Amino acid sequence: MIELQIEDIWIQMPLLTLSWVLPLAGALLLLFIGNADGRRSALIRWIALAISVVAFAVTLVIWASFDGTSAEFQLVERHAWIPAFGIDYYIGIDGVSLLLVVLTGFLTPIALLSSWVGVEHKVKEFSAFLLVLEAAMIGVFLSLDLFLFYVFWDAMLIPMYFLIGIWGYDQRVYAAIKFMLYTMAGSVLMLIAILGLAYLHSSDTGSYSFDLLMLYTLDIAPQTQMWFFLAFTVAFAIKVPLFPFHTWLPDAHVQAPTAGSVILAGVLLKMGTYGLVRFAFPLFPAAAVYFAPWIALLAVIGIIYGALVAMVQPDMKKLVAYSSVSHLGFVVLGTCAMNVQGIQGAIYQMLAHGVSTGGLFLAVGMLSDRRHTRLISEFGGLKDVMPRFTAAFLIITLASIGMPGLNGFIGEFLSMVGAFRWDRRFVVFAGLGVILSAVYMLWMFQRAFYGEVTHEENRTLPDLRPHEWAAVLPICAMAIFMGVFPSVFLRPMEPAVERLVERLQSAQSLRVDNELETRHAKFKVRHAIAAHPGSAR
Amino acid sequence: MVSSTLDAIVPMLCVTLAALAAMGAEAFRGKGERMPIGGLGIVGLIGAAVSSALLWNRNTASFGVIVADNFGLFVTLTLVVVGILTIMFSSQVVDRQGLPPGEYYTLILFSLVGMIMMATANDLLVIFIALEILSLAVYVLTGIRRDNPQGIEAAFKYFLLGAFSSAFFLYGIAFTYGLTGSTRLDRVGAYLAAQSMADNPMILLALGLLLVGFAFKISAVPFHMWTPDAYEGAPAIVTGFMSTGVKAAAFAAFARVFLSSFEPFVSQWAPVIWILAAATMILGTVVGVAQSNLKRMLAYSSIAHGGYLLIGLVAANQVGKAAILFYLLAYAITNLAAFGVIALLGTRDRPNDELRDYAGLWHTHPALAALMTVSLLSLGGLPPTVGFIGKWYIFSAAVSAGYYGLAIIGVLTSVVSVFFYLRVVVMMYMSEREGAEVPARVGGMGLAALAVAIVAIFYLGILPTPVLNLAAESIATIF
Amino acid sequence: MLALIPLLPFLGFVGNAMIGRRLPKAVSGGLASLVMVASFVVSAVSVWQLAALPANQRLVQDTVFTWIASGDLVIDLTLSLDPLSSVMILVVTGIGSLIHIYSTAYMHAETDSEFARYFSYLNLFAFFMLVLVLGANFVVLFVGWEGVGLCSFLLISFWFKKKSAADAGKKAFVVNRIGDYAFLLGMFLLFAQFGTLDFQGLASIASGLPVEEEAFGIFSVATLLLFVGATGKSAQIPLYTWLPDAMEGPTPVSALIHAATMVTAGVYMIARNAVLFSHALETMTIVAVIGAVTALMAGTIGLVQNDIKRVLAYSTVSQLGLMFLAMGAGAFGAGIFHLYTHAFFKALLFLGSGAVIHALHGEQDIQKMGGLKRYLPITYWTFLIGSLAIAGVPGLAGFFSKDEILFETFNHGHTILWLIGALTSLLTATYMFRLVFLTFHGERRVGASPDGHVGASSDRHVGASPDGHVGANSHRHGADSHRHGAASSHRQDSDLHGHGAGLHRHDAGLHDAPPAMAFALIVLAVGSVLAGYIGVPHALGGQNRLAVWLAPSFTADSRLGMAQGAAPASAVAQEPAAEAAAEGGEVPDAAALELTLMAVSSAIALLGIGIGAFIWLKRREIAAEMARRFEPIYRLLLNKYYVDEIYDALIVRPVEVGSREGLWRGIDVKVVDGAVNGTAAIVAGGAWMLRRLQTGSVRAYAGSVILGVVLILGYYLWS
Amino acid sequence: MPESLLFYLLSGVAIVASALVVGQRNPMYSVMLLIASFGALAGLYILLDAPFVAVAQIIIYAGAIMVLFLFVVMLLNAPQEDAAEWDRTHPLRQPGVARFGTALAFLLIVQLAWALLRAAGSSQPVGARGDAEAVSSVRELGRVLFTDYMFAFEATSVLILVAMVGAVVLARRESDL
Amino acid sequence: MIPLSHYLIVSAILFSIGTAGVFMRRNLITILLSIEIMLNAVNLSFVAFGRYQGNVDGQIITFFVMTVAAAEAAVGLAIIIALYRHRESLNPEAFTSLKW
Repeated sequence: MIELQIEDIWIQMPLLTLSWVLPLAGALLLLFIGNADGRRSALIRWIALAISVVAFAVTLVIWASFDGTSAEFQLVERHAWIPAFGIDYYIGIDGVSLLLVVLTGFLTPIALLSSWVGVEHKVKEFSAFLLVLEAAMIGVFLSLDLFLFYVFWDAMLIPMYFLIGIWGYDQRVYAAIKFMLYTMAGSVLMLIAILGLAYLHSSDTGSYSFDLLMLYTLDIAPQTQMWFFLAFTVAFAIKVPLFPFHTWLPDAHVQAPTAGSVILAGVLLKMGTYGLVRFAFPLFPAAAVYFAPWIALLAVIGIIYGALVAMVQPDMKKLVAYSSVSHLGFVVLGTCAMNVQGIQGAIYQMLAHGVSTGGLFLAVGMLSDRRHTRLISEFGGLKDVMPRFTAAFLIITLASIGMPGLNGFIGEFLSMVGAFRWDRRFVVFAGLGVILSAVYMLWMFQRAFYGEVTHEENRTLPDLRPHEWAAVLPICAMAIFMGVFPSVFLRPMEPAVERLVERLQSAQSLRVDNELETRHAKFKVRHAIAAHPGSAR
Repeated sequence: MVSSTLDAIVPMLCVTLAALAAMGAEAFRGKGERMPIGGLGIVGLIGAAVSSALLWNRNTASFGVIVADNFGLFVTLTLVVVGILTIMFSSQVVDRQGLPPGEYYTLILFSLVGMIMMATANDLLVIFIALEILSLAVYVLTGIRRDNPQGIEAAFKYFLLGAFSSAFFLYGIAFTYGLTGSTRLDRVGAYLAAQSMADNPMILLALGLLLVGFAFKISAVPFHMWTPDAYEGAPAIVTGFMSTGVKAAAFAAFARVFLSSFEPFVSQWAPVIWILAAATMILGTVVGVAQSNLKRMLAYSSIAHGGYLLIGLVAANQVGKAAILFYLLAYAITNLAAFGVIALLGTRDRPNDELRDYAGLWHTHPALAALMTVSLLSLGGLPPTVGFIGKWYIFSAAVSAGYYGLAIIGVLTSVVSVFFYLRVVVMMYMSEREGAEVPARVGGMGLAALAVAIVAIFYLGILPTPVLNLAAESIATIF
Repeated sequence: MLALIPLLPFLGFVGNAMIGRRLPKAVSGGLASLVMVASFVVSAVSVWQLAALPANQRLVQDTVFTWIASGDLVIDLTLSLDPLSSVMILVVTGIGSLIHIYSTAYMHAETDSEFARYFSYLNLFAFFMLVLVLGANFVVLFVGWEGVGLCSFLLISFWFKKKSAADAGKKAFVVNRIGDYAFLLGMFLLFAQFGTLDFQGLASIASGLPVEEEAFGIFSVATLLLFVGATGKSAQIPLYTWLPDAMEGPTPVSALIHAATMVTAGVYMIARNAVLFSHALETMTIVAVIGAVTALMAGTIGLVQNDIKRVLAYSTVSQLGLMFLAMGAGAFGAGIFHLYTHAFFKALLFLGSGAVIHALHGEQDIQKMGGLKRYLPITYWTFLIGSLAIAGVPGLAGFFSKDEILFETFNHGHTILWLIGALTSLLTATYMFRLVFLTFHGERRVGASPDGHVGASSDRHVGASPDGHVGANSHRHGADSHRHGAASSHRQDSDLHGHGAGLHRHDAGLHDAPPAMAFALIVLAVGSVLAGYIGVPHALGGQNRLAVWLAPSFTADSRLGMAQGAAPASAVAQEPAAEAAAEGGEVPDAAALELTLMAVSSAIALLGIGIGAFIWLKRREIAAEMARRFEPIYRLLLNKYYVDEIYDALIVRPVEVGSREGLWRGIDVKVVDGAVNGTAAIVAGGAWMLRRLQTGSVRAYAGSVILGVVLILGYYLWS
Repeated sequence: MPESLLFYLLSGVAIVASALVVGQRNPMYSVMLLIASFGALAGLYILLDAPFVAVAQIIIYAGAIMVLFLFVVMLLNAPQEDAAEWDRTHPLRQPGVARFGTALAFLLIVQLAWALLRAAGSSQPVGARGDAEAVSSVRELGRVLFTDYMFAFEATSVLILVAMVGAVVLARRESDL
Repeated sequence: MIPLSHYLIVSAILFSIGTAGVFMRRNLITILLSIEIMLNAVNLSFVAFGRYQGNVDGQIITFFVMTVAAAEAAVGLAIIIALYRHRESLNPEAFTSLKW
C-alpha cells in the first residue's frame, strides 16, 4: 500500500537518471567549496556523506518502485542522443541490474566513511572523485544502449585512476597506471565489437543501432559471434578478473586507499561479471555455448589458484585481493552454467561478495590506518585488544568463506548447484575452493587476532571508533540479512534471470543430463516428484 | 562573371584583410607601443566565420578554383576556431616571450589564409600555392624566436624537408596535368572517371607523388621525421597552431583530391594509405612513450593522430569522410588546449616544456592542471570528451568499411598513447615539485581561451549531435 | 512450537553476546542455562505430543519460511520432529542443560566478559545443533552442520592466546570443511538426480526404486560423499585427527560437543537418510568397515595416551566407530541407541575428568595423578560408573547398546567386523580402567612420577614427536600460561592457571567438585545406569522400546504418510523397518544367539577390566616392561600412528610450499604478471630503438622521405 | 636532324651542368653551373615552342634568383664545405646515409625512366595535339593567365608577401626588434 | 620531332640529380640549389606536357612555379643567414641539437 503510493509519487520522476546524476552533481558542488587551507575538510566529508546517503535512498526508492514480478526493463528512460547512429540515452533496470545499483548506493557511503580519517589531504577532490565514480558505476548498470554503456564503462576508469594514484600507498602510480591500461586494453577491443554489432545491425536493417534489446534480436553468423564474444569476454574477464588476467588486481587493491579498495572489490569487479551476464552471453548465445566450458575452466582454475595464492600472502590486502579472484570464479562458473540457479547464484554471489569483501577491505583498512602496515605478521592477539572489531571481522570473514546463514553461502551454493547440473566436473574442483577459503581466511584471522599480543604497539590500539561503527555495522547486518532472507533479493531478479536463461537455452544444444534445467515453472519439490515420477533417472 | 562569384573567397578575403591590417598596424606602431593587433585578427576571423556561415549550403565557386562547399566551409570554420584560440593564447605569449607582434600575427593570419585556400581550393595548382603560403608562413613562425637556436634549427629542418617534399608534390601535379591536360580537380576527376587508365604507369606516378606531398604535410610515417624536431623547436603556441591548422588544411585537400578526383583509383591508393596509417599510428604512439619533453611527446602524439585520420581516409565511405571532419575539429580544439597550457606556463628564458617541469602542478596551478588533464584525456580518447567521440567515429568508419585490422591497431595504440598522456598526469598530480621555481601566473585571454576549449571538449563530448550532423551534411555535397 | 526449541538457545546467545560482558557471571551463566533448560522442557513436551500420535504418523513439521527459492530449487526453512530427531533433541537439550549448569561452576575463574562469551558460544552451539537435528532437508541440516563446526572452532580456541588452542580450533574447522566439501557434492548430486533435497522427498523417491545393483551407482556415490562428510564431523578415518586436538578446549565443551552431541551428527545424518543408505550396499559395507577399523585403531591409541582428556577423546572416536559399524550393518536403531547411551556416560566421563583437572588446577597427565579417590569421592564414584557403563558391564547403559550393535553386526554376517568390535570393547574396558586406576587408585604421584619409565619415555617421545606430545603440551602451556598470568593483569584458562603453583599445593587444596558440577555428575551417572533400560532387548524379556519407537524414522512410507497422504510402502523401503522389527519378532534362535553374544561380550568387558586391574593396580611395572619390550609399537601408538605427521608431510606442507614458491612467486609473479610487464617492456624497448632513428640530421630525414617515395612508387610500378 | 641534335645538346648540357652543381664542393661554382644549366633548359623551352617561358627562365631564374644566391654566398663568404668531420656518434650519421640517399635518388631515376618509357611506349611526338602557334602565342598566354589563373595569380601575391615578411623577420638583426 | 618521353626523361634525370644533391652536398646553399634543380626539372615536364597537350596551361604553371621557387629561395636564404648567425657553419650536420 505504502509502496504503491511511493510508486505513484516517484514514477513520474526520472528516477534512474536522478540516481546517477545526483552523485555527479554532488561532486561538482563539492568542487565549488574552497578548501585550500584544508579547514573545511570536515564539512566536505559530511556533505559528501550526505550526498551519497541520499543517492542510496534514491536507489532504495528505485527498488521500492520496481515490479519484481516482471522480466521487463522498468523505469525506462529513452531520449534520442546521437540519432545519426541510432544512439539513445536509453536506461532502464531489471532484476539483474537493480540490486547491483542498490549495492553501489549501499557501498559508497561506507567507502566514504572508510577513509574518514585515512585521507587527510585534498579531501575535497577525494570525495568528488568517489562520487563521480559512483555516478559512473551506476550508469554502467543502468545503460541499455551499448554506446552509453561504453561511455560509462570507460569514464569509470578515470576517477578510480586518480583515487589509486593520488591517495594510494607507496607503489600507487605503478598500480594506477597498470589498472588503467590493463582495463582499457580489454575494453577497447570491446569497443570494436560494439561498433561491429552496430554495423551488422545497419547492414541488416539499414540503420545503425546500439540499442541492446534490438541487438539481442540480431542473428549473427556463428563465426562472427565467436570473435565478438571473445572481444567482449576479454574485456569483462579482465575486469572480473578471470584467471590469467588477474594480476592488475592485487596491485590495484593493495595500493588503493581503503575507500578505493572497498569500491573496487565491492562494485568494480562486478562490472565484469555483470557484463558477461548482460552483454557477452545473451548477445552471442551460440558463441557463449561454445566457449562456456573454457571460461568455466578458467573460472575453476581461478577459484583454486586464487585461493592457494591467497593462502600464502603475507599482506592482508593482497590476501583479500586474491580471495576475490577465487570468489568471483564462482560467479563466472555460475554464469557459464546458463541455468536459473547458476545465474541467480552468480548474481547473488556478486552482491554477497560486494558486501563481504568490501567489508574485509574496510576492516583491513582500519587496521592499516592504525598501524600503517598490512602485514599479517605485524599483528596477533588483537582479539584481546579490540574485541568488538574482532567480532565484526569474524562475521565478515565467515560471510566471505560462505558460512551458511551468512550471505556468502547462498551465492556459492546456488552457483554450484547450477554448475553441477550443467557439468559436474567443474564443481568437483570448484568445491575445493570451499575448503581453501576456510583455510586462508581462518589462518589470517588466527594469526592476526589469536595468540598473544606480539607487538607492543598493538597493545594500545583503539577499538572501533564511531565512524567505523557506522561503516561496519551495516556491512555485518547486511551480511546476516542476506544470509537469512535471500528470497528478498532472489525474488525480484528471478523473472529477468529466467528470461535470460530461456534466451540462452534456445541456443543451448540439447543435452541429455540437464533436461531438468530447461524447466522454469516454479514448484514445490514434492509436487515436482508427484508430477515427474520419472525425474529420478 | 568574376564579380558575380566573388563571394566564395570572402572568408579568406576577410582573413587576408586582417593580415594586411596587422601589417599596417605594425608599420605604424611606435616603439614599445602596445597595440591590440591580435584583436584585428580575431575580428577578421569572426568575419570569416560569419561569411562562411552565410555561404553554408550555397555551394558557390569563385574563379572556378575556389569552391565554398560545405566541406570546405566546415574546415574553414575549424580553421577559424584554431586561429581564434591561437590568437587568444598568443596575447600573453607574445608579451612574455618578446615575439615581434606585428609580424607574428601577420604570419599567423597569412598562414590561415593559405590554410583556408587549401581547404577550399578546387585546383591542384592553387592547392600547391596555398600549401606554399601556409608552409612559408609556418616555417618562419617556427623560427620566429631568432635568439633561440633551436627555433631556427627547427625552422631550417622544416623548411628544407618541406621544400624537398613540395617538389615531389609538384612533380605529381605535373604528371596529373600531363595526363589530363588540366589541374582543375573536377576536370581531372571527370577525365579519370571517363577512361580507365589504371594500367598507365604515369597516373600511378602522379598518384604516388601527390600522396607523398600530402603525407609529408600530415607527417605520416615515413615522412614524419621533421615533425618532432619542428614541434619541439617552435614556440609552444606555434606548435599548437601548426599541429592543428596545417593538419586540418592538408587533410582537407588530401581528402578532396583523393576522395573526389582520384576516387576511381581507390583500389590503388587505399592499400598504401592503409600501410601508412598503421605505421603512423604505431610509430607515433610507441616513440611517444620514450619522450621526456612534453612538446616532443605531443608531437609524436600528433603523428599518431594523423594516423587515426588516415583511417577515415582509407575507409573512404560516408562515415569516414564525416569522421575526418569531426576528428579534425576535435583534435584541433583538444590539442590547442594542451599546447595552450604549455604556452601559458612558458617564460622567455624557461620554456617549461620538460615533463619534470610539471611535477606537482596540481598544487601550484590546480586549474591549469585540471585543464591539461582534460585535454590529455581527450587526446587519449576517453569519454566523456570530444576525443572519444572522434575516435569512436573514426573507428566506426573503419569497421563499417570492414577494416577491422586498422581499427584494432588504432584502439590498441590509443591505449598505449594513454600511457604517455598519463605520465603527464602522474607528474602533475602524483609527484612532488622539486626545487624549480613556480612558472609565472597566467591569466586573462589565455585562461579564457582554455575555458572555451574545455567547455567545447566536454560539450562536443557529451552532445556531439549537432556537429556530427553538420559534418555529415558537409560531405553530402561533394563526394 | 518446534521453532521455539532452537530459538530459545539462540535468544540466550543474542543476550549474552550483546550485553553479557556487562552482566555478572551469575546472570549470564544463569541466563544461558535457563534457556537450555527451557528448551529441554519444550522439547520434552513436543516429544510427548509426538508420542501421542499413532506410530505411522509421528511427524510434526513446522515451516518457518521459504529460505532459498531459485527456479525449481526451493529450500524451505522447515523443522520436523520425528522419533529420530526427538531422541536427538532430548539428548542435546537435556545433556546440554546439564553441561551448561556444570560450566557455570567450571568456568567460574573467567572474567565476566570471557564468561559471557563462553556461554554465548555454548548457546549458539546448542542452537545450531538443534537446527541440525530438526532440519527437514539437507540444506537446513547443513546450516546446523556448519554452524556446530563454527561453534566448535570458537570453543576449542576459546583460550585464543594459547597457540595450540587456536591451531586446534582452526584444524577442527578446516578438517570439517573437507568433509563438508564432500557433503556438498553429495547434496548436489542428489538434487541434480532427484530434484529435491528434502529428506522425505528423497526417501520416498528412493523407496520407489530398487536397491541398486550396479557398482557405485548414483546412490552409492551420493551416500558415499555424504559419509565422507560424516567422517569429518564424527571424527572417523581418515578425518578423525582433529578430535584429539580439540581437547584444547574447556572440558565441558569437550563433553558437550566432542563427546555427546556434535560428533554424533554424522551418525544421526546417516540414520536420517537410512533409506538412501540402505539402497547403497557398497556404501553400507564401507561405512561398517571404516567404523570398525576406526574403533579398533582409536582403542589401541587410547591404550597408551597419558593425557586424561586424550584418552577419553580416543575412546569417543572408537565409540563413534562402533556406531558407524552399526549403521553400516544396517542396524540404525542400534546405532542411535548407542549414540544415546554414549551421550550419557561419555559426557559423564568428560565432566568427571574435568572435575579432576579442576581439582588439580590444570594437571592433565594421568602419570602425575593417582590416589585421588580419597580426595574426590563424588568424582571418583561417578567416574567409575561411567567407566563401567562404557566398558559394557551388564546392567549399565553401555551394555545394552553395545551388545545390540555387536549382535546386529554378527547377525548380518559380518563376522570379522564382529570380532573387531569385540576386540574394541575389550580395549575399551582395558584403557578405561587404566585411566581409572592410574587416576584414582594407587598413591599420589606429584610432579616426577615414581615409576619413571612410562612417564619418562613419554616425555622422551615428547622430544621425538614434532608436534608435541599432549602431556608435554599441557606442561608447556601450563608453564607459559602461568608466566602470562604473572605478566598480564587479567587471568585466563582456569584449567591451566597457576598450574606451576598447583604443583606444590596438591595436598593442601584438593577439593571435590562444587555443587553445580556435582549435580551434573550425579544426574549423568544415574543416566548412565538407567538409560539403557528403554532398549532392553527381547532376549532379556524387555521389548526394546527405543527400536520400535525409532523404526518408522528409517522407512519412507510413514513419513510420506505424513507428507502426502498414504503412499504405497514399497518392499524395499520396508527393509530397514524389517530389521528394526527383527528385534521385535520372536525368533528363538536369534534370541539364543543374542544371549550367547551377550555372554561373550560381558565376559570381554570383565576381562578387560581384569587386565586393567592386574596391570595398573597390582603390577604397575608390567606396563613399563611391555612398553620397553614392544618399544616400536608403543612408540607408534603413543604417536597415534604418526597420522598427523603423515598428513602434514603429504598434504599440508606441499600445498603451502607449492603455493608460495610455485604458484605465487613462480607462476603469478614471474609468468602471468611477467607477461603483462613484459608487454610493457617490449613497447618501451621498441620506443627506445625507434627513437634512435630520429638522429637530428636533416639529411637522414630527407633520406627517409626519399625512401618512402621510392617504396611507394616501387609498389605502384611493380604491381 | 638539327632539332634532335639541339635537343640532345641542350639536355646534355643541362644534365651535366646540374650534375656538376651537386658534384663539386664550391658553392660559388655550383651557382654558376646552375645558371648554365638553366640556360640550357631555356633552350629546351624554345624547342618546345615556349619562348616566353624561356625568356622568363633566363630573367627570373638566372637573373633574379641566382643573383640572390650569389649574394648570400658572398655575404656568408660561404666556406668550402668542410671535407670530413663527421661525428660518427650514431650509426645513422655516417656518410653511409648520404650514399644511401644518393643511391635511392638513382633508383628514383630508374623508376621514373622505366615508368615513363612504359607510359609512352608508343612515344607520341610532342605537339601531338594543337599547333605551335596556339602554344607559343603570348596573347593567348596572357589571356589564360588572367582568366583561368586569375585567382592563382592573386594568391601568388599573398605568397610573395609572406615570403617578404618572413625574410624580414628572420634575416633582420636582433637589435632592431 | 622529339618524342614527349624524351623530355620527360630528361626532366626525370634532372629531378633525380636534384634529389641526389640533397644527399651529396654538405653545404646548405648547395642543398638549396639542388631543390631549385628539382623545381626546374618539374618545369620542364610542365612545358613538355603543355606542348603535348597543346595548351598554354603548362607554361603558365611554370610561372607560378618560378614565383614559388623565388619565395622559397628568399625564405630559405633568410633561414640560412639566421642559422649562420648562430653557428658559423653551413653544414647541415652541425644542426642536430633537436633529436630523438
